[in-house]
Amino acid sequence: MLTRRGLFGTAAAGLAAPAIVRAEGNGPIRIGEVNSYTAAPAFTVPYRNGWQVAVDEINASGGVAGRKIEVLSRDDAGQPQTATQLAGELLNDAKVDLLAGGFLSNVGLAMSDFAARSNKLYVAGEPLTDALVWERGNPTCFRLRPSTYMQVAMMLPAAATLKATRWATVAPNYEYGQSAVKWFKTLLKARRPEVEFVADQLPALGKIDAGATVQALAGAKPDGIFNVLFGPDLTNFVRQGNTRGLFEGRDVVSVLTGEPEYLLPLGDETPEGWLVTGYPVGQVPAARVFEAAYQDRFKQAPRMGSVVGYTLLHSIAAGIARAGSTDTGKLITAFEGLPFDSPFGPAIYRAVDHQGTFGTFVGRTALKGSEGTMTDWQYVDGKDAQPSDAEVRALRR
Amino acid sequence: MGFLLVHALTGLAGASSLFLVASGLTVIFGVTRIVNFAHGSLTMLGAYVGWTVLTRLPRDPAWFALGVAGTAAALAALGALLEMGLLRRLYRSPELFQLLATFGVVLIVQDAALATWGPDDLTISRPPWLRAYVRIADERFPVYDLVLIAIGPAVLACLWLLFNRTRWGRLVRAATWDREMVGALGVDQRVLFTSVFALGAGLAGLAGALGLPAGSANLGIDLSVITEAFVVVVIGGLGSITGAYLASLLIGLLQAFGVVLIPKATLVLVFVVMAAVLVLRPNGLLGRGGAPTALAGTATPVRPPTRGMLLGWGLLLLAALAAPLVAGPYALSILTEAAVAVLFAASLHFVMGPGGMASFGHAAWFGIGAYAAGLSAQGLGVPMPGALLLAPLAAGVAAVLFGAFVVRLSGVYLAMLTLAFAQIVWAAAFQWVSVTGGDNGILGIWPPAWASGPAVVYLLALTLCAGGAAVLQRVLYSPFGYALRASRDSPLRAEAIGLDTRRIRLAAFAVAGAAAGLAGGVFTFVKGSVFPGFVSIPHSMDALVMVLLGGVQTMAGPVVGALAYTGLYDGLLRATAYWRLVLGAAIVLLVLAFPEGIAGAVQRRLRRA
Amino acid sequence: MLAVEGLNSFYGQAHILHGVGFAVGSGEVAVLLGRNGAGKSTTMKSLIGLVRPASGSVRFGNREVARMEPFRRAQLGLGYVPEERRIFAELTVMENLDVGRQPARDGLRPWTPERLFTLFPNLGAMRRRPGGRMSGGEQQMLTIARTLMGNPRFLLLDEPSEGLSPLIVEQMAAAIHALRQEGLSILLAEQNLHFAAEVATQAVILESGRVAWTGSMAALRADAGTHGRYLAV
Amino acid sequence: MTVLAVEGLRKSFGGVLAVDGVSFAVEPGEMLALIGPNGAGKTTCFNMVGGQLRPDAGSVRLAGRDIGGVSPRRICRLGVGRTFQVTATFASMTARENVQVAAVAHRRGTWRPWRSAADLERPAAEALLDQVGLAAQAERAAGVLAYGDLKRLELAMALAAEPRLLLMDEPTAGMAAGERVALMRLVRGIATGRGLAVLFTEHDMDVVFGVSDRIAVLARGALIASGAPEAIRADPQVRAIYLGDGRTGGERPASGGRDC
Repeated sequence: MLTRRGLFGTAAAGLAAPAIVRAEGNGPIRIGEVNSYTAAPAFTVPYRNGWQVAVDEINASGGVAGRKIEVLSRDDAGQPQTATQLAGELLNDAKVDLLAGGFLSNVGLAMSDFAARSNKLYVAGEPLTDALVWERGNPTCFRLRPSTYMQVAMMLPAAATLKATRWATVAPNYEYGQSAVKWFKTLLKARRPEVEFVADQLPALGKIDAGATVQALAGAKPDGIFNVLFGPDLTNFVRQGNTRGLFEGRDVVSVLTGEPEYLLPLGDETPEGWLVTGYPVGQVPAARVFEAAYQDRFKQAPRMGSVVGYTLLHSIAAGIARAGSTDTGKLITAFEGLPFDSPFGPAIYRAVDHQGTFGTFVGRTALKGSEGTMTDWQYVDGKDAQPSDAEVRALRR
Repeated sequence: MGFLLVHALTGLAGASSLFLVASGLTVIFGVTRIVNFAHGSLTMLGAYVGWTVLTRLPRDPAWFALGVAGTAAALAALGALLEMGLLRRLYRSPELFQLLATFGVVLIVQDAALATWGPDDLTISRPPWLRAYVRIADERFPVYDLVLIAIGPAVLACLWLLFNRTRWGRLVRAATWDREMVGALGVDQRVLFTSVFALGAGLAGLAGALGLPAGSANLGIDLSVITEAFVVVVIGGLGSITGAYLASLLIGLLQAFGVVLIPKATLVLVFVVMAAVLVLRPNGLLGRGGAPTALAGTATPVRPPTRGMLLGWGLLLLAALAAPLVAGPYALSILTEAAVAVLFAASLHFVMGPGGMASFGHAAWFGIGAYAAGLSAQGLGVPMPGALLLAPLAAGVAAVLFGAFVVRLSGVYLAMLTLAFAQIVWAAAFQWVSVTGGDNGILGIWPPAWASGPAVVYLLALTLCAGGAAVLQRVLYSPFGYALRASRDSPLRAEAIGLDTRRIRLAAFAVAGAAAGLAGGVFTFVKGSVFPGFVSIPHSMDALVMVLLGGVQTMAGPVVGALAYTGLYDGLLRATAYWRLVLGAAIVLLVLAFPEGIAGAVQRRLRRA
Repeated sequence: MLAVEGLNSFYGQAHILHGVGFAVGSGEVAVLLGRNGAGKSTTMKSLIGLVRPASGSVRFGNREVARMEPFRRAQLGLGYVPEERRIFAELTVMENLDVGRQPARDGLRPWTPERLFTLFPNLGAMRRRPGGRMSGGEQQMLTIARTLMGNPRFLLLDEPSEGLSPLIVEQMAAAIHALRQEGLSILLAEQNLHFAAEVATQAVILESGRVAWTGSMAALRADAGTHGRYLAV
Repeated sequence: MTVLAVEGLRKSFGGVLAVDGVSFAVEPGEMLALIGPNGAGKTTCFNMVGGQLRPDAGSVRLAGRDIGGVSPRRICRLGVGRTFQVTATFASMTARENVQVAAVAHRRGTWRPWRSAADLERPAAEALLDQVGLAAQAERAAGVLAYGDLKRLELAMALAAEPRLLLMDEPTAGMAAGERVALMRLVRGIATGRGLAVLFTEHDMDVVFGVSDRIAVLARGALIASGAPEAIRADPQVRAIYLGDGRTGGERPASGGRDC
């Protein structure tokens, strides 16, 4: 559980090995951060607020080993080639000590590839693609959030208890959507061989024809629906689904829908009883301190992105403190197995694949007044939603 | 049967939504000839303004209707302001210049909307009457969709009456044909154009507000709406409102049934349909052949380069070659990107300026080259020189195959067919994950060790790209280049003196495709990766912006435009969080200051002096 | 009625008119003559405003109109009939006429479609035909009729006989005579000397964008030297 | 040998018969004028001979070879040059370059992407410009040339392909009276000198009666008269539907005014 002491724990840990870091200079430690601030502001603006809170906390408590933390942030305009261009500027001109950030999966992968080539540490916050730590895993890349696979795996124990045997899926037609559907099918089939998948809808990202999609899903007469849609697509889908009665009497499993970013726009139309991953804001005792600090500063409740940004920076501070250096090799060693705190509880960066065990919440959607929220939630630790180490090693090659 | 009926109705509702956006676009284009890229932004503003209005009003149907009407009126007023403040000053410029201005507006609106309404998707809470449904053949069907189904034809009928039964409509139709003559007959055509633009913007606002009950006001509306609206307008025939409605029906129904039959193909379906329609009917369903649709603007004579100009180019090249001596790694990476941009822009200029074929999908060739280099290098282990050879080859071959259909068309239709092809390529790159890696792209395609330093990469890119651009220039001063301009200036005369204009245009298309492909191949090794974004509409727009900014009718235009745009973009991206606002404003100001492009303005000044 | 002084006009970057000046009195029919490229069409366009004169004065009635937008000049009573006809091809004959409609003017009998159909009988038979589907002669009639719907006091006719068969040219000449009877003043630009001689009272000869000669049509006919110097090759 | 022989040519647009069974022939060195009221089908006839339109019925023979429906490009290669009613030239090139492009195309030199075009066929182009009286305008862009000069330029471009048949659609439209006759006398001289057959339409009767060897009269798509200028001038039917009394068309000097 995160207490006030825990909040500042990372900084305190840094004090343990001051000598080496000091030896590298007295100026601030510079973190180069790149993210899609204009292309995906709904997530990245709260995210930026989150890391700003963390930076201020770290610096207020004396920084890492007596050196302040400074974040140089850039907007990648949603383009991976722009992200790496700016990463080059951060490394070569601004002389940052390590790289961080990323919302879109392709930006994360490009940054990872670029960082590996430049031999710099890159800590990804949000990008979900499995490839980031598996097929395209790099020694210099760590990732905080649960991957696509983990998101699905976290819901699976509950999903497997649902009665539905005829399933339909709906996902945005690109790598994230396709791979979420693939994992759901694989994992569910493994647990319940009798289920069948009767329809797959793959609307184009941001361009869903919601009425037709809902109608097509209903036409397949499934008794369970697996949804990967998010953002404006999800809003359109839910509204058509509600009016046309798609969700009535059906089990729905839906990735990320419990995150405030995607749940709040649904408003009083939030469907009840969906099995989702997300973040029950205001309900998690461990997160109260963080939520209060955030509310205080930005006059609104934090989002999932806020927690990711906040935790990302604290985890990086913890890693630097542990390494006692900003040397890439030493940082990698320090990050492998690095314990750090988050508003959701303690986590580590796994040594085997550099994936964070920072978890997420699995629960049911519910309507409270005219706002959507999560009930019956429980925190799922990221370490419990992983394939075996042997499988991971095989994937990482 | 019931299932089919409900699907058809769903398709009709979708068609109405499409038509509302497309009707405004086609009205504006038909009369003012403005390719209004900001129409999606107006629709988005309609959604946001609608949200602001509707969340403050009582939620019964009468107030809802009033709120929607108010939103449409507000957007009409905004459209009038936009026309009077910006577009009115550009009617004498080449047509695509107005597109450039509206592109600037798109960027400005994106940031303005974010700053005004925040990043969250905004929804209006639906009262029971908006959630109501009727049972049709045992399926639940939203009442609101029935309302939409009725609104489409109602708007169509109103527009038809307005254009055919009022004096205003007759004047507008006359102005469509010959605006100058209407003025000479005593009609203030500025008022006419302002009112037409306001009408179109009002329709966009109507579409945005009416979309709220089924969705949300969000920052993605502008771009998601604009391409489909253009597709509808082009399929229907530019300027034809009835055509736009027919096209909306076609697309709406195809979408509805396509979702059931081929759910994976929904993204490309509309573009395949557009390509098919344009191949069969080069002017769309109800488009007329005679109306002018040329895009390139009036041609000015091209003089062979003077000694002074050649000297200037030489000095520029020398400076470029000396850059590694003074520039740091980041500055070099920007210069490398600029070199690629120069070839990309020069290749578009080749078909667009001398060729007279404006392309909205030039990124297709860049992307095919990039993927050819990336896939061959990574999948087949082809070494870099081989991959760099394959890039222009693949793009050139693709350009020949596809160009055969393109060169039969002209003007906006041609531009939109290239866009359709680029979108099909993009969809393949984005969705065919097993081959292209989807949006995660292909990574780790770095040059071999001997060419890995920033200076070597830069010099390599400079050599290939400046060399490619120089080759394109050389070709323009050859008999082939003259024949190409001849085919643009007067196809009638060109054929009458024995030139095979289609073959010439096709060859030019292939050369430009290959050059863009080479730029894409080089970019792949510069970036070490390939992403679907290379083929995307924004990337095609980048090329257009560079060429137009520099000046279509000057040989130096693409170089100047590429350098200016790359510099602006990179500089602003680092300088300010509101880079879109500033970049958009910069484009608008440049357009107003240099209505012939930067190089065009300089050239004019030199000639005068 | 129309007084032009020191008119300088450019077409793109080419300096076409060099200080052109002449006057047309009320009720007169004047003709601009000259070789190709002498500046006849540019003069006409400068008078209606389609070409914006760089300098010079155009007085119409007692108003200075040289800086006005074309539509304002038309509203003051200048009617312009372009050389290329510029019919609205998708609009019907009646619709074309409606576009030209302007309020009636004091002292002139207002034009109505019916009155125009008596002047140009061919048009009356094809009221609903789109302008694009008419022959050249019919289009020429329509373009004049369309301008007349604006009830102009002064008519600028740019090469009305161009591309018309001899018989139609005769009808055109008759129509111009009729218009003059109505009280209109007219300035023609013409290449067809026979036609010009038939309808005009005054002549202005342009040579390389400058006025080379002005005088009455009768004087021109009598002056074989001028005739040969400026109008023949 | 007859250069052009047209027989039973027919064409309709949307059910309206534009050309209805027209036949005529042109011999080497001969100038045939095709005249008739506006809308009689002259340009349609031209475009069928030039390949811009495909005839519905009938034959077009060039030196015995059927060219009906053949593309304009191939017809040009077979030795037919033409000028258009509305001039069609390359506005972005100088007058000289316009003729050069035509000459290079004729010599099949277009597909050379490396060769600089500046000096190709330059002497030939300059000679042609000189011949049509455009030498002084050679370095001006076609886009800024006066209309009459464009007509001459078109003639030079057509001649660059060394044709045996020249089609001229209203070649003197937009020219001053004196220039009209001068231009057509020039054509007359070239036709006689080279044995070139010329088919042209024209509204200026000074030109028609001044230079043509024979005249064919079209009305409502059909040929109503054909023969020597004197016979046509005297033909009452032609006078009634086309020539009128000739006061304004240039057939004879103008007389005084007339009342209406």
